[in-house]
Amino acid sequence: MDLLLQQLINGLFIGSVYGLFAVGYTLVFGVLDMLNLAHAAIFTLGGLIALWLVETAGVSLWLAFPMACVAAGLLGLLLNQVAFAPLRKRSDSQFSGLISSIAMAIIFEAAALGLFGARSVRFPVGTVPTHTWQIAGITITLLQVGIVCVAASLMVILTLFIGRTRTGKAIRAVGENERAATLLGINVNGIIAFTFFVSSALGGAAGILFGLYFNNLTPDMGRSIELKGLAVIILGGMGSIPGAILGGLAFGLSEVLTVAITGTSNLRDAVAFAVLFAILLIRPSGLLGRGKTREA
Amino acid sequence: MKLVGRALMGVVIGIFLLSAVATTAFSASFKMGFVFSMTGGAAVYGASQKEGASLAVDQINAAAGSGLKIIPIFEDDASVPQQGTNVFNKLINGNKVSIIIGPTLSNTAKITDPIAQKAGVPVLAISNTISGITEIGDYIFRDSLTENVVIPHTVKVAKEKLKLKKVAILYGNDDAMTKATYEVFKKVLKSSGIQILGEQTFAKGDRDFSPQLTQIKAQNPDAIICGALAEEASGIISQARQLGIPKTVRIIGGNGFNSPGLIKNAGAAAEGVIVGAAWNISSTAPLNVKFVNDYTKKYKHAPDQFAAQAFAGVHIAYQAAKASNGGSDRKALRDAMAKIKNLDTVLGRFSFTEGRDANHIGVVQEIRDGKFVVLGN
Amino acid sequence: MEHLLQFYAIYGSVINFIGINALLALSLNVTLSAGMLSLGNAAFAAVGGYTAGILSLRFGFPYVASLAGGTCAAGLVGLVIGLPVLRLKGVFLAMATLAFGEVVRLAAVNLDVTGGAEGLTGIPNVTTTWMIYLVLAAAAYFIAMLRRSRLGWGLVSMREDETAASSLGIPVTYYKAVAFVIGAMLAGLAGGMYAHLNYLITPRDYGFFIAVDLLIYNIVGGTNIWYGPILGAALLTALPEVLRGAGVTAGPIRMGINGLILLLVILFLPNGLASLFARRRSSAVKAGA
Amino acid sequence: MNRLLVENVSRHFGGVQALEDVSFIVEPGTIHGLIGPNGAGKTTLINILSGLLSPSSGRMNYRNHDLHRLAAHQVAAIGIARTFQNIRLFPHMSCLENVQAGQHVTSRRSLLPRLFHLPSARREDRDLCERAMAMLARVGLDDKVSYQSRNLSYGERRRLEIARALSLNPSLLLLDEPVAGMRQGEAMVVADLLRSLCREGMTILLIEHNMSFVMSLCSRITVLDFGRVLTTGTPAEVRACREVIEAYLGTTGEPHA
Repeated sequence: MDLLLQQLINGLFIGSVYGLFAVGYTLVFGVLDMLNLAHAAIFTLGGLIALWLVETAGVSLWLAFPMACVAAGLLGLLLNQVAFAPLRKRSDSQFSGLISSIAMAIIFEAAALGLFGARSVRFPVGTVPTHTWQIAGITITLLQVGIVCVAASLMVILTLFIGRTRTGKAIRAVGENERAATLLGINVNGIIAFTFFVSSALGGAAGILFGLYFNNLTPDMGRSIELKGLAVIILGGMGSIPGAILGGLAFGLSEVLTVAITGTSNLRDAVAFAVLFAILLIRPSGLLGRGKTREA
Repeated sequence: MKLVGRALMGVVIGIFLLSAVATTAFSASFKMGFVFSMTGGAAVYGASQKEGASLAVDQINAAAGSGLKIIPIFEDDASVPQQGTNVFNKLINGNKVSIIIGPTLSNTAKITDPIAQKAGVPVLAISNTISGITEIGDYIFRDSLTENVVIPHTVKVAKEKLKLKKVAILYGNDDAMTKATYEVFKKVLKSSGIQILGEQTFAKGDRDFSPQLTQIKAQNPDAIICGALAEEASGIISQARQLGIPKTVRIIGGNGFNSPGLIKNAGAAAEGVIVGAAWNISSTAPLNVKFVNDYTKKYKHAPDQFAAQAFAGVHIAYQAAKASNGGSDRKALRDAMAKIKNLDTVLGRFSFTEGRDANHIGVVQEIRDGKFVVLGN
Repeated sequence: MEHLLQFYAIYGSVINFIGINALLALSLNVTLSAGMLSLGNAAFAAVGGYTAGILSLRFGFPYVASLAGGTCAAGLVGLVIGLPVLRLKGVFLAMATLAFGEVVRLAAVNLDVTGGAEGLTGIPNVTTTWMIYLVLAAAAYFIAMLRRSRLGWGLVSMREDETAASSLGIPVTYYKAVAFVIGAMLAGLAGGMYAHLNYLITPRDYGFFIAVDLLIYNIVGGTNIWYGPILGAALLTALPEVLRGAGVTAGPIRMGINGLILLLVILFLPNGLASLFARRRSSAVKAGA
Repeated sequence: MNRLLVENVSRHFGGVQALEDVSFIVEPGTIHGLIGPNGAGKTTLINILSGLLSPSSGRMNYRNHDLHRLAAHQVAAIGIARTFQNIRLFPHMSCLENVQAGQHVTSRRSLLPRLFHLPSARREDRDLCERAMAMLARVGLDDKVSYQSRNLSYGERRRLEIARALSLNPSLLLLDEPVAGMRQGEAMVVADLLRSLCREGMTILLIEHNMSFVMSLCSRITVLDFGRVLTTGTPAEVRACREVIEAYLGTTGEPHA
């Protein structure tokens, strides 16, 4: 029982990081109908920038965290300006956007490699307080709790923002129908740029939390989460924010439960992707997808 | 403007001619090719290797005076076997090197070394630890101890000192090196009568090992046997301690653990980790002390086993070249390599076995007070 | 002649890889030309490569028979996978094929018959440059002719507008499956040849990033004409060696240049490098007329 | 039976009833009009006839084929071609290629002879190309052969789409607003084209809002309103029908079309 409970906690924790990563991913897809494959590279840069701020510039983490998020957001603006905005009017924009975001991902990763080197780097000891609770055989660290809380509150803020504020409503309007949004007097280009900012800032935040917890940052650390992030947004339904959160948790839990149930981890990733494959066949719109038919 | 352009052109041509003259003037030199993974997944090791090898080359050339010098040619295979193949062909047929040192990854070596064997170019592997490398042919040598040598020794020492009875295994199953580590461990554990409670795997690039470690914790082993590269190893070690696996449950690793980065990244959690190695940084042999000092001075961080093996590799190849009359004849160089005996290197007193593998004594180390110290021989 | 031999001695392997990558890129082009974005072709190459390798290694099949076996196995898997996934569109199809690719890769890692992470070693080294280029020429010719056939017209029409295409009598689902299987078979053939080119194949030779590379070859070269993917594969496979020759050895810079080329092509040459040639040709035609 | 028979066809989308018990007959060799206010279900009916949608209930028969059992490409194969209200040409193809793409059911274009460069393949290609050119000439686009279709004017695109549909060699042509957005002169050219097609024995069913065009061209007209058939008859009968006038003028007297 302890074992299962500990595994569930493990899954909840890693799932919330996946969720936070995927929320940004899905936000852009919801608005533009385009996959932004550079999201993982921004995730990585977010973590590395925070590290640089803490280690080299000597900024405290409490300040470095928001600063790195903003920096990641600015990278998102750059990404939009270079790789997405010029393609938006093209008939194959969904496809070419995919490619140009891959190009930007390569460039970002090359920049990370050039600036930080190939060796893994870590936050200096004592950046975050380490405290561990042992409750009935279950181990929880303060950092884990903190990360789940930060991830959860960021997601709540985002959900409220999208649902309640004017800008949030404008984002949804652009996602539903760009032309109608223009007619309603919404500054579509501005909204799209803003969406990229928010999405990338969240991706950066996920990168920082990921980097803080596992404390092993490399220029290619985004690669391992990239595929999982894709799986998560499919699982939750492309473009759905609650879906991405739920999908992240479901994916995290499926990983740990595969280990817990089979007793070995050989099948962990295979099961996750097989589930993804099955979901696509049975319910392509995902768990919470809008089921909107995207006809050509 | 035009004038400036012409002047520049003149300078460039001048430098070119000078360098051509320079290389022909010192005929007492030979070309040594290096194939390291300086980008891609194995870039961490490639970086160390390049530093170790460069240090050796610089020191040798500085000391050579008018004697035999090395012309080093460093190439990056980007951790991709395809590019390794391309680089080998270029070094062998284009640069016409006398010997190749590398490549970093065993998987790449399995594809590239047959090319060199066919062309009759000696290869000195400095970090390939899986079996079946030197078996490729009589031109393939290695100065890295294989897992087959290191691990049985590690298990023997660890069993004696820790009274191991039952262990759990955690290894990366999508990487040739970590998988090989696992297989050797498994065989040795079985033959020494230690019970294996369970086997867990992870994939390259994973950061989260808590599901596997949670399973292992529940099995309550005496030790955790770990086949992982340094990248993942530090994560495994810190997460194991975080999950409350007590320090008395030692973590025992293979060759991949041999990196100061492990201690740096895992911090206090790394205390007590046991690893078998070909080289120990705290060895007091004068050659080694000098190497560690020079290296640390030049690169501002301590060397690891990969740097040491690269450093030793250059010296071994240089000795063979000297013995074979300048090293420009590949066949003669190969024969001289095979005759290397009791050469003093940073790895200790070095010879090749009949099968052209490294024949020197490994050490079993444990991490104590943030340092690799010898646990037993 | 001597220079040529010398060149081949140095760059022979690059030339071989260009051929293999071009063949793989062409295999993806079949589905791309019908507007289907598949990320599963690296996995089909894996199926073909492992099947051919195992046939040669374990059962002593002759080279050609092994290749045929690998090609058919890939086609069969393509059929089985294709039938359910082909009703998905756009990004969803890409994701489904991607998931399939990951499952294949993980199977190769975990199975005994594939040799696990160490890969399948000791495959006879019989593929030679002329074979690769003979097959590549045949495949390119096949694709060029396919374009002019009924199937080819149907595929291009489907890419432009599926609904309109079906109203013209084009059996969209059936054609999709056929294109998918042809692509899978070509990829399987390329995979089989690759397996016999080196001594070893490993699961990592067929991962997600390889699938993305194939897509990049097509985009950089251009998807609309048969030589587009070949052009893209040639350029990008040779690029590291060209940069090496130009003295650019630093990893990050080379990687950055790679990304930059891709970005520039997608921004300024939406139909790929091939459109440069096509444009010149059509302007020549206009000048002549 | 060469008549197109539509019997009790209904179709609903969720809770919305788009078509309800629609029945009428299109006689062979005639031009049959389908009119009605916006949202009356005309396009839905064409989509059902051409196999893009399936009816919720009811049956349709043409030349002994039960259309409601056929998929779109099978409908095309038995000689029913269509155009689209919102013009669905292939934007990256030239005019000639668009028309050639329409030759799918009327050509063989086998792969094997092409692989071996047989003369038969070349002959067929030449033949198909000539037929496509002739079709373009027929709709008056022979001077725009190599233009990309997205560069054509609105009316030209409508005509190109008709040419593409004609290259299926259909016996029944379904046209969804063939002259919408055309100038008067251009519409007259299309009307002449349709008349000559009709004389050659083709059956045409067309949706159109341009009343004078419909009234002058069609021999029979079916009027739809809110998914139901108001009446079917000759132009004169339809014009006289009180319900039609009400549907068009509405009770408030506001014209819809």
